[in-house]
Amino acid sequence: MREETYRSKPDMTVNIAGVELKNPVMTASGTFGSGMEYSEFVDLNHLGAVVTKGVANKPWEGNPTPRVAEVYGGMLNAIGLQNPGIDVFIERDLAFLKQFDTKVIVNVCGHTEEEYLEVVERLADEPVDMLEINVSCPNVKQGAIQFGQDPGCLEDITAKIKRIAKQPVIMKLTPNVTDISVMARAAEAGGADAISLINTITGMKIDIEKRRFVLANRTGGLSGPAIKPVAVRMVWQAAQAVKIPIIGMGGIASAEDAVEFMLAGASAVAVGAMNFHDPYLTQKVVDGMEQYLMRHNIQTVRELTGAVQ
Amino acid sequence: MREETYRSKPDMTVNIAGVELKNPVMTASGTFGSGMEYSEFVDLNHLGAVVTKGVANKPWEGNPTPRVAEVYGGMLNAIGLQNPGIDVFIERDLAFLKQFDTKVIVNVCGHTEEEYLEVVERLADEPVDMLEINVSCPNVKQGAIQFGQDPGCLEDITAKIKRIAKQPVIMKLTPNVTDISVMARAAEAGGADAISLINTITGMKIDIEKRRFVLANRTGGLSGPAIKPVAVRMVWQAAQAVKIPIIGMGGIASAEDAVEFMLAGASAVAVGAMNFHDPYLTQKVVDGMEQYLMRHNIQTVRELTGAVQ
Amino acid sequence: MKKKTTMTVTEIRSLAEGIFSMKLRYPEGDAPEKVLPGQFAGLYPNDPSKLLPRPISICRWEPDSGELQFVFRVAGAGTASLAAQKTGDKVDMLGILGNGYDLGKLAGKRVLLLGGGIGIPPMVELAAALNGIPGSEVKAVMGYRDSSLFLTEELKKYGNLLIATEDGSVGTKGNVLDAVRENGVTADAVCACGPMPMLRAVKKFAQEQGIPAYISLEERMACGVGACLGCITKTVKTDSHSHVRNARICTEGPVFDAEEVEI
Amino acid sequence: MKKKTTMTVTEIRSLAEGIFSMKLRYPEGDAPEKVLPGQFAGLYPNDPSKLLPRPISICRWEPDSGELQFVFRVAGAGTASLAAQKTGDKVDMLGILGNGYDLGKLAGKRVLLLGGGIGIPPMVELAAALNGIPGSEVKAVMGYRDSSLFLTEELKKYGNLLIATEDGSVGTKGNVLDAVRENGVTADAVCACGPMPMLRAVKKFAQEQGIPAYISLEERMACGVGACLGCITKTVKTDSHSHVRNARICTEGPVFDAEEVEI
Ligand SMILES: Cc1cc2nc3c(=O)[nH]c(=O)nc-3n(C[C@H](O)[C@H](O)[C@H](O)COP(=O)(O)OP(=O)(O)OC[C@H]3O[C@@H](n4cnc5c(N)ncnc54)[C@H](O)[C@@H]3O)c2cc1C
Ligand SMILES: Cc1cc2nc3c(=O)[nH]c(=O)nc-3n(C[C@H](O)[C@H](O)[C@H](O)COP(=O)(O)OP(=O)(O)OC[C@H]3O[C@@H](n4cnc5c(N)ncnc54)[C@H](O)[C@@H]3O)c2cc1C
Ligand SMILES: Cc1cc2nc3c(=O)[nH]c(=O)nc-3n(C[C@H](O)[C@H](O)[C@H](O)COP(=O)(O)O)c2cc1C
Ligand SMILES: Cc1cc2nc3c(=O)[nH]c(=O)nc-3n(C[C@H](O)[C@H](O)[C@H](O)COP(=O)(O)O)c2cc1C
Ligand code: FES
Ligand code: FES
Repeated sequence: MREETYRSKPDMTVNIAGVELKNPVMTASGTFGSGMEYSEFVDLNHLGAVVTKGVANKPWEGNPTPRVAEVYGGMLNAIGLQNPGIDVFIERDLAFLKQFDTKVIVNVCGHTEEEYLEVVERLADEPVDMLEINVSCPNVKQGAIQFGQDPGCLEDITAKIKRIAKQPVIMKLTPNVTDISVMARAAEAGGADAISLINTITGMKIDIEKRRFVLANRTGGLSGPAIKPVAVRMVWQAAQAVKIPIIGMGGIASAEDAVEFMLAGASAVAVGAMNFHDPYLTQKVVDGMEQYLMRHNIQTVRELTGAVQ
Repeated sequence: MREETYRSKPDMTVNIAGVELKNPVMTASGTFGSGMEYSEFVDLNHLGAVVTKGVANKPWEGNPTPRVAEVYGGMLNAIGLQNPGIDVFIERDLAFLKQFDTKVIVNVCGHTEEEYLEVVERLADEPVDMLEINVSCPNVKQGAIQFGQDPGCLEDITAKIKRIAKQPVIMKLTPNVTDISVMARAAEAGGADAISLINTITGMKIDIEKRRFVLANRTGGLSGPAIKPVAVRMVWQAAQAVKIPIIGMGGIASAEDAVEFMLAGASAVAVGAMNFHDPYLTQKVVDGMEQYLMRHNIQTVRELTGAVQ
Repeated sequence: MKKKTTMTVTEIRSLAEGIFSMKLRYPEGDAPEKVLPGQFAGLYPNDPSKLLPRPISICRWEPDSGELQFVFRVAGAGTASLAAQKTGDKVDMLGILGNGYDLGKLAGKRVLLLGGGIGIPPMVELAAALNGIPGSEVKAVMGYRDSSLFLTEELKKYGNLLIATEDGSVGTKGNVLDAVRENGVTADAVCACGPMPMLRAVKKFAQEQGIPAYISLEERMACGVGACLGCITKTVKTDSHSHVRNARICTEGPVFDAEEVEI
Repeated sequence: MKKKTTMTVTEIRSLAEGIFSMKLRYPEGDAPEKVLPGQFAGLYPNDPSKLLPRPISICRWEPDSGELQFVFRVAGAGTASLAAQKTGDKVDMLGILGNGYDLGKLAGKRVLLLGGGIGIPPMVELAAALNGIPGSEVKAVMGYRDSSLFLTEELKKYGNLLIATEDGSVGTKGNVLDAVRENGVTADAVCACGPMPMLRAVKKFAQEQGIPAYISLEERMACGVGACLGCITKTVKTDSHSHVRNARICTEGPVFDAEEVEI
């Protein structure tokens, strides 16, 4: 019997742009620090990958507080991409992460094209498995909209990054667009090795007693279970539009949610704001996905990708 | 004492494009039928306006079932704008509504420009107070996107409708766009008397046990408390962009939520999917807003509009 | 008149694995004048993240005590939350909804009641109602998955009861129509509630027998009161409300003459 | 080690209008080795639509019974849901969080404890801890809105207690510093928790007196464990974690040397 169970254990590995992950479960950038804080709760060795908080070429102060607000079924954040800069990141956070047998994906942000490229260059010879480029940095604007909201800009910056990057490049898409498939195709056309989505949806909360914005920044990014149906739809639309692998996220709160993203077309998933609700969640998602596969007699987790009918 | 209380009762009236409403609380199109069904629960005479389910020039069958799905904090719908056509609507639904001392706003949909215009024309001499134009009809597409997702198309159809409409025209905006202020300005440029937002956000749900789409239409519109932060943000952005009045909606579940929309910049609000949770909700929102005004010693509800700081 | 009422749980117990019976009592003076068999109510889970009412058929109505009995299967998180309620807890309910069976058309007839699985509960109230009409005769045939039967004692009170089980552990092995045929049951009309394949078979059976069939349909619902147009079924003729061939299951149904719907 | 634990409510009672005391017991064997005064925990409301933990200071830690006492004000829906729990209910808790007061720096000193409103609860554990250190002396001055006092009996056990009330109904009319000045209280160090205007005044007072002030800060939190960077306070020097002038209140704080933060 034990033998039997052992042999039928499903294959949880996935391959994203040539990088083999032991399972499809990652952490969503900005919700897991650089892994250090949650390593008290989960064994990072059990995760498919740790995606770090966005890092820039120099330290960023971020926004004034309040930076976070709870809303129905989720939260708003306007951290403003506070980060210690690439030097401290490499010295401290990367060094910490390399102790673990998991893939490391560094989320990159910048105010200008040059800043993005500087970080990508600095990481070229570092022990980093992939780069995730956050093109919805709130400060990186072409007029009123961001890099990530214009297909031309997106393709352009993707191509420029690809030219110098030594690691596979994941372009992280913002959901604040009319047609996500256009953006997915732009990233693919620019040479992206993969895309990840969704980043947060812009939202707002007003304190009606004080008649003031709750966040100092006025608007913030909505994340959590409230956005899951939008995220699943966008992953599905993107999967219809491009051939490169997709990392799906947005409100994942359980292994069942993770399976839903895979069925919609994701090759891997990331757990975000719900880490704050349950610091053990990433591990539970790994375990629960494995159980789902066993219950349904599915040999490999890769079979789930895009299998919705 | 009673006198005192009576005298300090706040002024709940609002004026939208010359139409005076007894209070700012409307029903959101498609969530209240033509008022008949909910008239068992609430006295329609107490509402600012009843906004009807979308009506077209001819009867529409709508989509196959399942048409609705519950999701965390809300629901998805893909009704497909089933309606009995303008003739039956005028004869039955409008006749029913005219028995009440409330404003009647007819929501209009169509497959083509001509169909919209036909309905608007048919309503010209009917006892209708305003028209609300649903430009996110899923079947009305210019390429992959809808009328309501392209500022040029939106301005164009607004202008054409305005040319023949006898009642003030509210353009109802879809949130599935990159920049809502561009769309708000397009509607204003086309001559809209007011705008209403938000319509539903496109979402998807997958049944992971059956590995099938839950809705026959695959995608559906997300509504309910889950979308409120997005809706409030968009109302605020639109209010910064245009001078015409805004009717705010998206997840209103209480008088407090309604006040939040007013503070963000709405001149009136609509209660949608949460009618299904609480059929008495519209009345409760009217009462609760009045209480809020009294508690804060605010003379008129109009003072709330855009008062966030 | 339809209303949303805060009911009190007066009894909750498990009848079989995953099947619960729950009694809800109206507040004093709030009970409806009349409840028809086949009508249903919308029960709200006590979970602020689940907002829609769950449609559940009325299994029994006890006007004297103002209690409604519901029998339901735990199908997901909403019914699980209902099953977790305790005596004395409050449950919000939207009711009474739907049309119910037209007793006028069934009076004085030999009526075959066919219930499959979780379609069985409404048959209890129907059997009781018919039992109270002089000259009517109830012939009940109920289909279960296996030997975990439920509501059989209740049904036996009001007429003859035959049982079919999928695994053959009790009664006829097979479905309700297998039991009907095996026992040569005849009737003047048939009333059915159960899964769609069963209802299709019932429609065909009634056509063969030349008798009317009244079937209770299910669909995903949002409002439950006819406002959202979520719960339609295709009708043969243009429906008088929709003016297309769509009737609302929550309002024109859930009970339809099988000949009038396309299933 | 931080963890999320399902705790059992062993006591819940109202101390004053809108102020509740709740005791939560660890499951056998799960209790932490050490709890410092000024540390806090994240309590999760029992509401599936509210997902973030509520930061609440530890008011008392009873290692023998494995119980933590929290005293909180109902400020919104989350704390209201916590206040509605009953003895025996389960409450999920993330803990133990934050740095707490550095008792090493306070040992052997005359320590002035200043608490304002809902900043009073952590002062009880601090008073108890200092009371257990030979040579330390506790001088507590607590500020309330009016005569609905709470936790005064507990505080009196560990040292001298002065009271200020906004309406003057008990003790000094005014705030805690008015009471300090009115009574000419002197000390070697001050520990404070309360609203921001009070903390600013405390910082200034300590500067005037030339003594150190350790203040406990509040900010909206999401993770509570240092991962989200939601809860920062501006620091005078570049913070060693952030490498900008931001320290995380949930991790580097909530207790800071007043000289090190810009408030
Ligand atoms: C008129 C009518 C009468 C019914 N009577 C009974 C009864 O007496 N006993 C019983 O056990 N079940 C009955 N059902 C089915 C019952 O409504 C569902 O099992 C229940 O809604 C599932 O809710 P859930 O939250 O547990 O499941 P979930 O799958 O988590 O529910 C998600 C959503 O889908 C809806 N849903 C799921 N399954 C169904 C279904 N089969 N029909 C309609 N909506 C569904 C839910 O209401 C909810 O909105 C009836 C359905 C209808 C339409
Ligand atoms: C380190 C720390 C210790 C605290 N200790 C205590 C205590 O011992 N007793 C006590 O009564 N209160 C304490 N507070 C304040 C307490 O956290 C808030 O009153 C509580 O979170 C309000 O939650 P709610 O859901 O009732 O209110 P809501 O306003 O509905 O909460 C909405 C969101 O805002 C957050 N929030 C609201 N007010 C505050 C606040 N003042 N500080 C931080 N987050 C807030 C909530 O956690 C939640 O995420 C402390 C705060 C911090 C940061
Ligand atoms: C507090 C917080 C900080 C975030 N920081 C980043 C970031 O630095 N870079 C980035 O690409 N995304 C960032 N995100 C977005 C998440 O990675 C994720 O895309 C989004 O939250 C949706 O997933 P969720 O609903 O599971 O949280 C952040 C999200 C949160 C909640
Ligand atoms: C079942 C359903 C049907 C709807 N039908 C229409 C419609 O016919 N025309 C329209 O403009 N909006 C329609 N809407 C959108 C609502 O009017 C409203 O804009 C949206 O649901 C957001 O508000 P809410 O979150 O309060 O529901 C419909 C929404 C629902 C839930
Ligand atoms: S459920 Fe809304 S019409 Fe039937
Ligand atoms: S609350 Fe997340 S860093 Fe402090």
